[in-house]
Amino acid sequence: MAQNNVDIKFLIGGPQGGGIESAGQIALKTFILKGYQVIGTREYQSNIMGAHSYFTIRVKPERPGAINFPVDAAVVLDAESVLTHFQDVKKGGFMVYDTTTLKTKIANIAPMPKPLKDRLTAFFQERGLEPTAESAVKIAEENGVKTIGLPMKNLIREVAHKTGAPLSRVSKTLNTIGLATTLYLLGVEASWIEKAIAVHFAAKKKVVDMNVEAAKLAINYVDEHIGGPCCFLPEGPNLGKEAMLVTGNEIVAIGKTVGGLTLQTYYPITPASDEALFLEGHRNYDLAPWAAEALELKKLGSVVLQTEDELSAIMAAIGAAVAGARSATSTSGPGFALMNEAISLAIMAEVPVVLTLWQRGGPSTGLPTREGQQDLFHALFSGHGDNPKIVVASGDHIEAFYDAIKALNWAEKYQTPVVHLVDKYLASTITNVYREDIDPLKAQIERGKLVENPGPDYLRYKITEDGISPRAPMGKVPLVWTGLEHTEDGMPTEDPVVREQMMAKRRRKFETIAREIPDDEKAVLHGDPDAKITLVSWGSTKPIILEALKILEREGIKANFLQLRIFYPFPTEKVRKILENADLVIDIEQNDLGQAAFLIRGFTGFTIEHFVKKITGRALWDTEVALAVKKIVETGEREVVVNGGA
Amino acid sequence: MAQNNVDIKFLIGGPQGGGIESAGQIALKTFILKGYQVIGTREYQSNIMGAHSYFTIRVKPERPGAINFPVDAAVVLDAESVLTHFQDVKKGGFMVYDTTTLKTKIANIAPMPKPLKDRLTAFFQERGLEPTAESAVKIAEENGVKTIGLPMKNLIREVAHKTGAPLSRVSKTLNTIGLATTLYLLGVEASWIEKAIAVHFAAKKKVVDMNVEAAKLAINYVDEHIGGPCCFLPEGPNLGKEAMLVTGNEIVAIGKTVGGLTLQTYYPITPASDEALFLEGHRNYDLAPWAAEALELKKLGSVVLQTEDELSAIMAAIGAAVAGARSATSTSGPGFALMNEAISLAIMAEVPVVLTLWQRGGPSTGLPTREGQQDLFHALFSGHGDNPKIVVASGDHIEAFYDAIKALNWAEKYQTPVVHLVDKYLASTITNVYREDIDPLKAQIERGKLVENPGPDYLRYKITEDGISPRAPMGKVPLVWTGLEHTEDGMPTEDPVVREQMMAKRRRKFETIAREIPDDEKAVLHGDPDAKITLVSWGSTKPIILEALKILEREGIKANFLQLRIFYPFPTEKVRKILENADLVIDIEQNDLGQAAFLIRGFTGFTIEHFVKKITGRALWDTEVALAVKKIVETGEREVVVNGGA
Amino acid sequence: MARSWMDYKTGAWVQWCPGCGNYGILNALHRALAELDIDPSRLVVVTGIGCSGRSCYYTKANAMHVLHGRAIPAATGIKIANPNLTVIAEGGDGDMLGIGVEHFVSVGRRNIDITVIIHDNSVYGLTKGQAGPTLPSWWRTKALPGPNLHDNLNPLLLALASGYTFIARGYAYHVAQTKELIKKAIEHKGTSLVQILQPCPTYNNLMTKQWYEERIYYLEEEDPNWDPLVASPEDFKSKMSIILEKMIEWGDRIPLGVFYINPAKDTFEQRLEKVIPTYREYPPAARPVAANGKPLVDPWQVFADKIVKA
Amino acid sequence: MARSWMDYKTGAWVQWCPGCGNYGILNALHRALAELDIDPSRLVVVTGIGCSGRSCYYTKANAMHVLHGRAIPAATGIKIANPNLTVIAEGGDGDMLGIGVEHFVSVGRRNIDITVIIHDNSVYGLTKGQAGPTLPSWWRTKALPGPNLHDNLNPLLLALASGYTFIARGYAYHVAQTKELIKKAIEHKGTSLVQILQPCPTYNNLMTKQWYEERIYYLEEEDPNWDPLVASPEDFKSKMSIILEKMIEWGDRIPLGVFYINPAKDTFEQRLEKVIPTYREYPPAARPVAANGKPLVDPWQVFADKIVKA
Ligand SMILES: Cc1ncc(C[n+]2csc(CCOP(=O)(O)OP(=O)(O)O)c2C)c(N)n1
Ligand SMILES: Cc1ncc(C[n+]2csc(CCOP(=O)(O)OP(=O)(O)O)c2C)c(N)n1
Ligand code: SF4
Ligand code: SF4
Ligand SMILES: [Mg+2]
Ligand SMILES: [Mg+2]
Repeated sequence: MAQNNVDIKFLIGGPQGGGIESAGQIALKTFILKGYQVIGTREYQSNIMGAHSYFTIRVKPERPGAINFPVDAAVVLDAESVLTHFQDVKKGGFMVYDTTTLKTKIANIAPMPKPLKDRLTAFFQERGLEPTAESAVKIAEENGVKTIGLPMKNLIREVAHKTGAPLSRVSKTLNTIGLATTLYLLGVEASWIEKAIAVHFAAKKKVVDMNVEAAKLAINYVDEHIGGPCCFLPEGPNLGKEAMLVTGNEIVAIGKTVGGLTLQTYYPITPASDEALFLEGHRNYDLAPWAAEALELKKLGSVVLQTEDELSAIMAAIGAAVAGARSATSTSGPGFALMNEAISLAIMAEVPVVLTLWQRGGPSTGLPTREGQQDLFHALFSGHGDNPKIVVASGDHIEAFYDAIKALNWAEKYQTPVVHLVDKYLASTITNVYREDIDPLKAQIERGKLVENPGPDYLRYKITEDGISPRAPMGKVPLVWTGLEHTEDGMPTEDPVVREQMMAKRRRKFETIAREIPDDEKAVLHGDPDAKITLVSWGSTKPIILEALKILEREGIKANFLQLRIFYPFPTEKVRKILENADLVIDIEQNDLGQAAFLIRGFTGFTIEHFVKKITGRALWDTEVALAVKKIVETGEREVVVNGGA
Repeated sequence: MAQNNVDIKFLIGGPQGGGIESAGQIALKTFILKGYQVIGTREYQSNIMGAHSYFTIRVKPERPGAINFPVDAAVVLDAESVLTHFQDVKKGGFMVYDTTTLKTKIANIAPMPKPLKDRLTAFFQERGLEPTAESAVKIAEENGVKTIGLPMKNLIREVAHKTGAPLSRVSKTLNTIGLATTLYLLGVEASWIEKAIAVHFAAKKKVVDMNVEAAKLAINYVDEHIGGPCCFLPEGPNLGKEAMLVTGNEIVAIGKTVGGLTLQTYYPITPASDEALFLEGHRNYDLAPWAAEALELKKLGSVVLQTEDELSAIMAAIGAAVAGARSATSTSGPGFALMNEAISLAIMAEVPVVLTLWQRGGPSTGLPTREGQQDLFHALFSGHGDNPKIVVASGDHIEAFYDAIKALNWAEKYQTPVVHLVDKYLASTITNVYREDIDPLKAQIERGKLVENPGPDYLRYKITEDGISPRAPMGKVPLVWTGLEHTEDGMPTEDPVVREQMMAKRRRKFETIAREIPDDEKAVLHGDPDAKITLVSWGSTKPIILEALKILEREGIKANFLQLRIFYPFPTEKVRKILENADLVIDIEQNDLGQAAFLIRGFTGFTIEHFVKKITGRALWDTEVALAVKKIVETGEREVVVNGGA
Repeated sequence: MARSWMDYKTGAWVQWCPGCGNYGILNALHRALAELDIDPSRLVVVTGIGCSGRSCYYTKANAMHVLHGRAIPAATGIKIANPNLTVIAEGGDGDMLGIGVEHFVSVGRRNIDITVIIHDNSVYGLTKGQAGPTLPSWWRTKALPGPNLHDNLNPLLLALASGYTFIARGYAYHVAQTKELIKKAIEHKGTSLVQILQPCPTYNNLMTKQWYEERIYYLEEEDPNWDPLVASPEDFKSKMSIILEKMIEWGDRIPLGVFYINPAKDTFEQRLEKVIPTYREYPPAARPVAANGKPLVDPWQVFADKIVKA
Repeated sequence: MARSWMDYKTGAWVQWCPGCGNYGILNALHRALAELDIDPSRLVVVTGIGCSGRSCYYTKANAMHVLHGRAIPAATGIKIANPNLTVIAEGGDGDMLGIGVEHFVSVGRRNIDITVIIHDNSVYGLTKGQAGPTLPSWWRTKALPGPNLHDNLNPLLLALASGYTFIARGYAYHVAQTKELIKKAIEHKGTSLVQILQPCPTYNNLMTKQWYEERIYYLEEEDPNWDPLVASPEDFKSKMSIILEKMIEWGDRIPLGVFYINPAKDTFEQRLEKVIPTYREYPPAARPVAANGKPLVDPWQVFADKIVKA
């Protein structure tokens, strides 16, 4: 296979806490080392151990934009995984399972959701089959999938034998065995797999040895019993190119660090807290050469503060900001809901603070570890009173990196809360980034009208033409920050004339923001601007829809894609023009109410008539988007609900 | 003056805590007894004692819809009141002041807001006058206002002398003296004033006597020094008709009690908590004859629970609802902001709970005791996740009464949070209601699919066609209420198929609501449906705009008024049709962002191009609305900001 | 026939990790309920969010799974609405003493008759092992990127300061003893706390089964005369300092048992009854709200004080 | 020249009712600040919402008026961001012990060096007299429609249970003594509480000046050997029970003074310094965030652990 045609998709399923995560990482590292680009995304339940989760990976010469099913291969080593995924492998693909699981009855798989059990049982019943993993394997074979049963018990015993490690420890190599089998059959040479294992477990030599042994054994077994791959995968185009492998959580933390964050507060919540924990793990850092030299300073540190709740998280971030820190907090829907009152305070008191909002499936605790784009309304309209704030949504890892920096800039320049909208899919999607993708020297750090040495006449809320008052941090001169309506010096007043002036000042500030942030950063039209079909979406669907455009193009449907980046201040004219230019506009969102479409109509008056929607909490696929769009194009259907993924 | 032409407006100003409230009530009661209808509204600061506040009253044969300035008379007994209101009296009207305040300099009036001081000082300077109360009186006279200086010290000493009460107590009759003077000059006979005093202080004979004495003295003084009124006011058309005098806070509490509320939670906040305190004061009650007979029960009681915060208030209300209570909570913007997360829970868990939201000026603590209609966005979009809920806004006291009952019905019928939007203006506006206005027998109490005796197969979240599951209270059969996505029995699931079904079920529920609540209750077109100018507004502006329509009609401008009553589910078709029928649509709101106009465009696509806005936190006037509309009609101006009132 | 603890199982898959202390707590609860023979239809279990919060799905009851930190106010609403139900509020240390400590403290001011059970594993389990409010400072459990900078709260002392009238501490793997504590707590009339030390083998690698078992002891085993009843000012004078000493003891030795019982305070329900005579017979959740679809109340009668009449 | 208390006045009209206890507290604070000669430019006063919350406008300082109940977390953020500032969080009993009790308790786990001052009038003043968290049950102050059904919290005991390292109680009209308490609290390194009994002549018609003055006494006046310092386990053993007894005393006699000082715990700032070596010199609010507009950090260096390299 030629390098450029490489497009590999596979999944690894298994119980939560059973090493799926680690196996996925090894797989991704294998391909990065080999010179390819990757994405991997994890579907997991709100559970610590035992419930089914899986990791889906895609490998291409360029960065893959989306995962989708069916996959080329599946590593499904427990009965629940077999039964969950036996229809997810494409014809001609293969499925690696553990032969010892075959007899397991559906009824006996405790963690499997009852509705799925019922559906599967009915499915097998219809076909006159027993409700067991074995039947699933049978169906897979009937579907043209090569099923590869590994005698796991024996293999593990053999690893134990070879390495002298106790069985209990060796059994942790289960996934490595499955993975190595798969990678090898996909055409990856053993040496790359071993390298990746060594990189992954780094310092832990014993663990490396044990896993390498397991991989070797697996490959031997494949060679002996199944036959090796038809041919080996060529090295990818980026061989030797330095890459980081990062999740969305991590890239935002990296962006904030580069962006000059000095204090972050948080209260644990999925899928946000991994960002803060990662930040905390890197709170002490060396300055880059250019900075060390300029400042004559080698090291600095940021504070990451775990608070008692989200009320405290946002209030401490606000307090820190007022003191002069470049500050942020990070949360998900439930936590953000608790921050509403303080957001309103930050609007009124004009406090620069960034809120990173990692959306997940709601309402309420809903689907706490699943994808959702349901918090757009909430982000935009959070807080009582007239409640304008900057809301920016990132489409992918690279955007998230730069947006994290920009959000900090905007917060300080405009002295207002900035909501950085991201989501669970981005959070738990992992990809490679190269040096040119996240270049610190491409970023500018701005602090706006920061007054280092305010005089005694300093007025915190000075009425200015652009609506922005010079901002002095605490500790220089007596001043007042307040959530009450106030005169220029921050003293509270209920005077109707001043009230009107201050409302007008804050309004002018948003006019300034609207003017200063270029339209290009607010909305982006991808693809052929003259295409007569326009897909509209926002957030992490971006790379998925870009892939979908390619699929559609192959099918003869020419469409472009309007990505909304900033919801407030909204790029009204630009969006209206683009939409009015299209014959068919289709809104694509992962929520039920069509939140972006509503906002578009609210801001522009333009009514979108067609919708693609996914609300299952599972990653959106490029293929299902393409199919749904095609259906709408062909049938004029109003709404297509897609729901791929287990 | 003929009964039908009576239209009296006057104000009573003074320091907070100085008896303005009581004087206002006596005035209102005087006119009610005399057979007229009244409204009185109070402007006050976030302060307990000393800051300036005032009470504006309007009297007509029919219920007055609005107050406005200039007034016919002003009772301004302290220097700050004189200086605040000397331009608020119309030519030919009169202003009653205390001569001892004349020498007071503006600079020495501590509570007066600095911006107002500055404006006044400049005002007098321009005219070559001293910055004193005396100058204000002078200007008033120049403006054709009759100014009536009372030698308060002497008068009070005289009352003390006559009643034998100590001076410190007698000085509390200050406002009575001013008020009696005013009422008398407005043509009210002494006997009515005395009656009202007796009614107002009811049981407290000594206080009655003292105040009656004060009133008599004042009237004597008027007769002797100023000359009595030109003529006496005739009795009003409703003489002898039984009336309650109630604030908006009170009428909502009354509505809830009639509506079968059994538990209310609250945390103190202005302007909400007076509602809960009033409820608490009436928590034990006798059943009406028809009910006592039907149930063979004489007395019942409701629980009013003060909680530690608003998080607890809403959660306890939710808990109570789940247990089977007809439950509500009541708050204002800041408290509502804290309830966001729980609202999301109530949406997901399908809990019937009413949230009465008394809006006030924001953002943040903003103008905590002033009018605002800034929480529409927040009400509608509160809570993370897709967040639909019923949102109903009351236009006046009578609507608020019935809406309070309907909100309880809808919450239980549709098992969803209902936000009842009211505001500070309504809260602190006091008016008379007659028996036919709030007739309990016109109300129906509905509890929806309440299952008193669920069987063991009961499914809390049964999937039904109308989206509504039978609801069993706790205590009958094991069941599960939850905020996680769930199967029909309430057990959590992350199954994608069930997720979709449950999202669809909840969506169907809102389709049912949209269908079942008639359009007539969602939006009301007042006035001539064929008028080509349509004013759009919501909430407590209703009676004000109805008055404005009359003024406009007198000026030859024919307009009608679309009152939005329910914002979700939104009456899309009806509103669109009405708006499209108009040549000119003007949105009238007391917020900065034009929140209702945005929602109208979001729901219907219809773009409103003209706005009248008031954001000073002061009561909206019919006259300023009419003037603003006229200006837009004549000049095509996009937005007119009005700002009447001190 | 009396109920067995098996009758309180729901049959749902219990999602906890192998060896998790929550199993012991769940079992102790079921045994306590069985011995008290509480009708699942009259039993309410409200839980917050966390591993522990899943308990409500595993106990046959009127269950409610609410928000993180908000089990107590929901339970309060339920109990006030229907005082005839047995109401338990359960949650983790993060839930009850972190985000929910507002309510943990404030419920003490009511002495409402509910039982608060804390599954105390000193970590945020379900969010993957961050420091919980009972983790001592400078300890670093395995998921932490650095040492814990916060001191640990003492839930017993906090409960005492807040007004709880029954305070006990148990240990998750001691099912029989913990069952007794829960029983007493449920039987107690007033707000009761059972803090249950709960090893979390997955994230708390410091406060393990072994760590606890080297330290724990029972008050009444050590002192057969141990009597936590503080029923009078005399009891208070004679017992309070030793009770406080025991409450504060934490380190090499960790006492378990009932620390404090104050039977003298009215429950909130009793207080409500004093101001609302019909409350007990017609509580908010079990009283008519209408008569044949018509309101019960004539406002002109009930709000007659608002009528203006000469 | 040293500052005078007059230097801390802002000239704003003080909006409190005549005779309000807040005047005494404000004056005591100003006198304490003057005697400590604290530069208003380096002083931070954060207040919650309430009559008491207005204090921040009346004290020359870096003032922040936040949300109801949230003075402590805002003060926490400020202090952590700039540990060189003197930070005071002030609020009413409703603010600190009602809606804000979450933070009141949790700040104790940090021992951050801020001073918490409670204006304790046992009512919600600014919202017109509802029952505050320190109002005893069955009492009915004048604005209540019925008796208070909630028990009163004991802020001292709650602070102790929460980990405060300095705990004192003063009385609003005793300016000289209260000034001393505030001075000591500010000087103390760690989280300190000064609860100040504050008559509210407008709404609290029960706990009046007279009522208090018949009951209050000073610990050190009654016992000249009174020593609240608990610096060692021995101190703890010997003094804790009497300290607790005094903390609990409330009724006919109400003790005032410093109840407890624990100098042994690290402040949060010290803890941060231990894990972030540059913290003290370059705290979040006073450190560079850019070099000539460019980032300080090269991610390929700082996050090198994320680089995949064979
Ligand atoms: C408002 C809010 N914040 C955060 C979370 C995320 N969250 C879920 S469980 C949990 C902590 C659980 O810790 P704990 O209460 O100790 O229970 P455990 O899992 O240890 O039993 C958190 C923070 C949430 N669900 N809601
Ligand atoms: C979230 C929120 N809830 C309620 C209020 C209303 N509120 C303003 S002041 C106050 C209480 C004040 O009582 P306290 O804190 O004791 O201060 P005091 O006025 O007695 O000094 C309340 C409840 C608010 N501002 N914000
Ligand atoms: S993470 Fe800990 S508390 Fe949660 S289930 Fe696993 S062992 Fe139990
Ligand atoms: S209401 Fe009470 S606390 Fe508030 S200012 Fe008046 S006297 Fe002081
Ligand atoms: Mg825990
Ligand atoms: Mg108070």
